[in-house]
Amino acid sequence: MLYSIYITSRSGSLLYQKDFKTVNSPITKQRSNDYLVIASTLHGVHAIASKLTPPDAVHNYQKAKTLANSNRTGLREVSTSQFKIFMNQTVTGIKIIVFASPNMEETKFAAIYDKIYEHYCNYVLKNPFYQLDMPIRCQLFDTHLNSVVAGCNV
Amino acid sequence: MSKQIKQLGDDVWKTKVEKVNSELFTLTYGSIVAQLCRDFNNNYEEVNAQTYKMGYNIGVRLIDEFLQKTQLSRCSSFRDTAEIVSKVGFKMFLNVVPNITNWTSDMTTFSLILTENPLADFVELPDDGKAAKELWYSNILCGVLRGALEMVQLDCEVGFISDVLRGDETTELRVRLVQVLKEEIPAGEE
Amino acid sequence: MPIYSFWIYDRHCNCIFSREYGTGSQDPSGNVLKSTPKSKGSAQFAPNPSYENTSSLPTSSQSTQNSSISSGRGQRLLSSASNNHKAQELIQKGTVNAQNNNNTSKLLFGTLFSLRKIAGSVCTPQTETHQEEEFNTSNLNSFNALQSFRTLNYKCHYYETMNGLRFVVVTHPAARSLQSSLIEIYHSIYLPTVVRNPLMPVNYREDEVISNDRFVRAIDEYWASLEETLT
Amino acid sequence: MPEEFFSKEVSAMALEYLVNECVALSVRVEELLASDSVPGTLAGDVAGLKLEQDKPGTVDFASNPKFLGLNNLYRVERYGYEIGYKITDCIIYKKSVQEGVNIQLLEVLEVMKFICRDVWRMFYLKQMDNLRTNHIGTFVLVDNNFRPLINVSSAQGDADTIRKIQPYLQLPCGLIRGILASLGISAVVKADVIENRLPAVSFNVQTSLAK
Repeated sequence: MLYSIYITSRSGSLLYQKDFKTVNSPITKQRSNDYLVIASTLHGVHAIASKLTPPDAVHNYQKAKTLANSNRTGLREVSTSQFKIFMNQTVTGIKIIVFASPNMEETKFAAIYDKIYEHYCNYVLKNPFYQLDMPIRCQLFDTHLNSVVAGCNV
Repeated sequence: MSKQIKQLGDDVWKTKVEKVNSELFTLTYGSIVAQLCRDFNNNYEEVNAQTYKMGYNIGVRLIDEFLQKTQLSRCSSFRDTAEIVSKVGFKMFLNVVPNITNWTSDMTTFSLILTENPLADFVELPDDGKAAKELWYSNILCGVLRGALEMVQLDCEVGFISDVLRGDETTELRVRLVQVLKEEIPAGEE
Repeated sequence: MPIYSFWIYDRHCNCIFSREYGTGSQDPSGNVLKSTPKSKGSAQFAPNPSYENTSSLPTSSQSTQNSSISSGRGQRLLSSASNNHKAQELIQKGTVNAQNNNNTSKLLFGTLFSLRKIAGSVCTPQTETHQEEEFNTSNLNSFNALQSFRTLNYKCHYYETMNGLRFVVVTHPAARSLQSSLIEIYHSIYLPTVVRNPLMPVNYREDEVISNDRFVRAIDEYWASLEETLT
Repeated sequence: MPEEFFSKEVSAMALEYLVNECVALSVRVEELLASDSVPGTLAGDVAGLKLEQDKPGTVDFASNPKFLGLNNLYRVERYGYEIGYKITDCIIYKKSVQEGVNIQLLEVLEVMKFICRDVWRMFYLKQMDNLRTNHIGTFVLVDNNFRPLINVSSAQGDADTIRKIQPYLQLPCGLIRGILASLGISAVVKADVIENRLPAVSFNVQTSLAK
């Protein structure tokens, strides 16, 4: 069950944000600048989390089976009593952040991440009129994103 | 809602609390207050202050015992707080349930009527004409409430306004919410 | 031992207890012992400039003399924890109250504090009266409590009591949720050893820490006993 | 209302915190009496917090030199004495009326047994573990797990703990002395930790067989 999606640029600015009207989603409507604050906080915490790696834990990721692309040691997941935040970063530093229900698994998120990334490449990067590092206002991207969410929130 | 809280209080008392008999408790507190009166040769203002401070120190620790045995989550309003203090807090420590009355319209102040008070069973104030006007015998309770509530960010003013030991109708303790304390943020946070 | 460190912060956001298990520990004088990477040639993998070398903790610029305070010296403790030899060895190698005020402790608390703020601000229960709203703003252990955060290398578990005590444990990333363990430590170790102990404060000054041997041993034994069942 | 006597109960925790706190209270009183400053008025609700550094929840009182001072020890002992002096009749009344057990308290040994069993079970929820005597008026009462000391430990190690628990041992000493006094036996009671095996405590009671 997906509640909302954030996409942030390499510098942590908010490119895209959407809360989905899923039934009993605990997310409450925020003011627009709250979304900016949340995005930049998560961006900052993402880097700090990798700095906090305990000396003995430095090599755990090599043993980890999950996909280890560019987002090696940064923040990946936050769990609270009402939801989970998943976070993954592309090689170019774009972060895709998803708020989901507490029972969402890492593997399920990996699949969703791939689809979103795919749609991002197709409908945003390939869109000639989209200026990099600017908020995303591509209609096609929206519709495809909604289908991803619909698929997952069935 | 308040029926569940009452049930919780009774359950905690029955199943999670080691008990000791209340005469012992009364006698222990009595000997402390008596000694205080001797120490300050009946300067009852000072005795009130010291029993209050003693309660304050106990309250800041008692809150942990309360949280451990009840695992309650945070109150959503001062009305909830009053219910929990009376039906769970007082019940699990003193095995009494004071009545909640005299709410102010803005719901920031309420009274606790202590129909039973294990601190003051069989107690008679000295009849030097001063005690009945100045001594609040069970003032330790105000300190305990003050200390415990402060630990959960509720800055309250707590004080007695009447006491049967003084010949009043009822023993009434007034609790006023001064402010909800902002939690402390680490240095350097905006 | 899949437990790397355990921390307690009080309601004034000060670190009142830190226990570090492990070999490549940051020795009290503050410079980081370079832990030689065991696997051969861990490739430099930081294509993204925002990561500098992540193979070890940054040497904390600000020295940590003030971390070994009068009452809580950063000392290595020989504790007779569980018979499990490996856990034993890591316990003896770790330090107690050596990192309370250093960079790691501040970064860790800052991270948890920001995540907790997000958790609290994104899900707010509807409130009718102004008072209810106020009751909710000081969101100690609020409607939506932060439980943990994870990276590929480690997982950090978090539990906060209603009176503002924060328990944190950093473990192997695959560890199960340790909320119940942190609650267990609060109820059956912190409560008897500190709260019911008239010689121990519950309101800590800036530099005060918990350094009772009994407390440290109990914490070591608890984590050592959990060692096998963690993942 | 005889059957009602002793039927009401409170939480043992409440009594324990009250007893622990009265040592800190005694130090505060010492401090105030020594500084003979203007007596506190109930100004606002944080009255009496005159000792700035003695904030609630801190243990500064334990580093106050008066903490181990004789006056302090004596006052805490006096709390115990007053309780002991009054509780004897209450227990005996309860025993004889409610439980139909009339307690023979003619001989000192019987009084000691009464303390070890009834009083200790009522106060500390367990009986004393051992009672020895040299039959010429000296008794040693041993409690291997003295309830109020189970959780006491100082941050500066065991030696410091043993040093700092002296005031806390005064109340039970006073309690024993008070009970004996109420039965006409004057005695001197001393308590100490058994070969620093906290929380094991032995109470040495020297009765002068005044009776």
